[in-house]
Amino acid sequence: MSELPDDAPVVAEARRAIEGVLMVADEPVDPQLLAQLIELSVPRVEELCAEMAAGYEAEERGFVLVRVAGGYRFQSHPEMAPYVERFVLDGQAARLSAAALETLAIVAYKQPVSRAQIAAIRGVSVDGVMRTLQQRGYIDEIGRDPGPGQAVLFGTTQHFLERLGLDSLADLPPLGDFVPGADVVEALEHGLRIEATLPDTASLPDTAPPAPEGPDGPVDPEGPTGPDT
Amino acid sequence: MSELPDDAPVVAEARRAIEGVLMVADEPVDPQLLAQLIELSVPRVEELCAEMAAGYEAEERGFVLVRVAGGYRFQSHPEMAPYVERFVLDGQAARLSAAALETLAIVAYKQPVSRAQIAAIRGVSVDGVMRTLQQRGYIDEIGRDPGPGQAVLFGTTQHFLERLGLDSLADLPPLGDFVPGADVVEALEHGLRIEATLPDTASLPDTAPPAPEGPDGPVDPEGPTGPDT
Amino acid sequence: MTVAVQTEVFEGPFDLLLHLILREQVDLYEVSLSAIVDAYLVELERMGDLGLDLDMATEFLLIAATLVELKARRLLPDESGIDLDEELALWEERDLLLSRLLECKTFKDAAQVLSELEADAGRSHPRTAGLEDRFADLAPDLLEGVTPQQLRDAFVRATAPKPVPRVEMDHVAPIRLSVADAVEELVDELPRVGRIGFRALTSSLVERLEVVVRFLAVLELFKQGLVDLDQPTTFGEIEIVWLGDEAHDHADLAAIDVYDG
Repeated sequence: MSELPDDAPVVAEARRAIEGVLMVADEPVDPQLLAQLIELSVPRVEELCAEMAAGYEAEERGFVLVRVAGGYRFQSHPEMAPYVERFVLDGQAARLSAAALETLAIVAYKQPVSRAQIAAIRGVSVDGVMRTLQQRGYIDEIGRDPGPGQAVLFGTTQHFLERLGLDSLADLPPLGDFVPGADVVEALEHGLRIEATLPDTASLPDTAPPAPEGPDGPVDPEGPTGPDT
Repeated sequence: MSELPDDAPVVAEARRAIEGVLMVADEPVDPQLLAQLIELSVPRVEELCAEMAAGYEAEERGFVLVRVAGGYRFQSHPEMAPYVERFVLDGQAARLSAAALETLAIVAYKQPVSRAQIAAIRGVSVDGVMRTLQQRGYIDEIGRDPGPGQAVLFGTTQHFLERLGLDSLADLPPLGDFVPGADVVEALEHGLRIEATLPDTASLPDTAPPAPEGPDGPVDPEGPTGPDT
Repeated sequence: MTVAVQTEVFEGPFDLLLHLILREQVDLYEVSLSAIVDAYLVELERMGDLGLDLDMATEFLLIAATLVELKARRLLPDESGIDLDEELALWEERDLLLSRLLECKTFKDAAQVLSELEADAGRSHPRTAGLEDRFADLAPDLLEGVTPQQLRDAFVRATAPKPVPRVEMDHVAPIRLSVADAVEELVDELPRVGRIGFRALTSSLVERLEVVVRFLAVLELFKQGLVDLDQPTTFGEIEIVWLGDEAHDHADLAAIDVYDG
């Protein structure tokens, strides 16, 4: 630890105070608030918390101090899951279905996003899944599209960050990581190949839109080529 | 510590497990239960807990491990009370959560009512919320169900009335028109489906009255996404 | 919840198509149409077992229809008969399908990672014990600013019926045609003709949706054993053969109502 000797008592007291406060908190505590309570700067508080977290880990405690959803909180150590799970059994929320997860991924990366936009990407109606996600607190309405129709726009919640153990949305792995590689694109293109039947095949490359836009490309403005087309 | 060297890994694991479990427990944990979870004898568990408590004290942690109400739990160190008090006064959002307010409302309008009845209405366990409300003096036990099980029945307190500026329960705003129809109540109580009875489902999104009409559920201000996309 | 119709493998039509192309390495032009239709039928059947979601079923069929269309063009290289605009439209359709498949794959992979994050985070449980009793009196009054009216509203909210899971069909609503109707038409028509090609059966239909509904109706009859489907030559026309007797009892078709929201 880097404190000057003079600093030591202050730091020791600050650590204790953080431990004491986090023990009675029932949601992640903003470092700003901690800083205010113990009268240290926010960066200092963050530094202390990081040191404390590392300390608990080194001491092989059964709990961890994590930064999640913008604040700090105590949690059981993941390795203690077998014991803790037997204990908190009823508190366990059911896992999300694959459909719900994919919808959640779209909301997470495209927020704010409307139901219709999500349905266009998923290719199926998402009303039911969206309701499930909202009921379980993963997503919420965060506004309305200023355009005509004023579609409700959805985004992820604080609870979403907590459930995924993320400090902020910036911690989501970049979507670019998931864009299919050239091999996949090629395989798909091959699978959907159209053999030109026009007399002048040379003109085709111009008229056919170039490579697919990829996942960030324009969403089909007409919505899903669904029953309503 | 008195363990034989051979015993050490078991003990270390047991400590971690106790720390993990106590960290997530909302209530004091019975040593019997701990003993069961970590597969050690109760006296051994009590010995370990005592050692751990002494250890935290020696390390000048901001929390303590105490034995109260027949079980063990972590709480903030008494010397950290000034910080915790500040945290409570400045930091904690000084309002009831939506879940707590709904639970309180159910107690107010349905008293005397048991925890199980409230949980059935809310669709989730309400133990934690009920404890908060009771702790705050807004509700209290007012009797026992004469039926089998003798469930504790809850009602609101004088303090609750004072805080809301009411003379008596009779002054609670009448539920009036907002009482769900008999069919809805019955469906809820029996967990049955409510079938849409409106003749023209196509026009539902526009004409459906706000809340609890159809099986579509009340919350869809946008109306179904679909034909209009 | 119907949308949670999750087959273990496929979450929707894009999924199946992705699977067919990527995992099975299928070249849609080298595999017989029947193989693809079979795959879709199997999926539909599985969905049926779990409570059919018309939405998804329709989408499956739409994609199938698009594929059939793509294939049909390929298989009928009658240059004189193909108009330039149609050809270009086909390309556009293909590229749209392609980009949607890519997008679908992207979010599928992203979802996988989110799921892993959640599973990891789920092994750690937060402390939620909250305030100790000794601090209870200290906290500001939690009812500060709460009006009796708000309390009543909270009660109404709490006792409002929770949404009941069910098949969402309203958005398919503006359809003038239902699968049940189409089935009825077919049951009326097929015994008279005995055997007919799908193309002939749908030649009078203008809208794609009508064709899809017709197709769905044919599949329903197939499922009920009232028709046999045959594709005499690879890539050929689908032939529908009536198996039922002349005056089929319509009551037996009650089951189709499932489709009909």
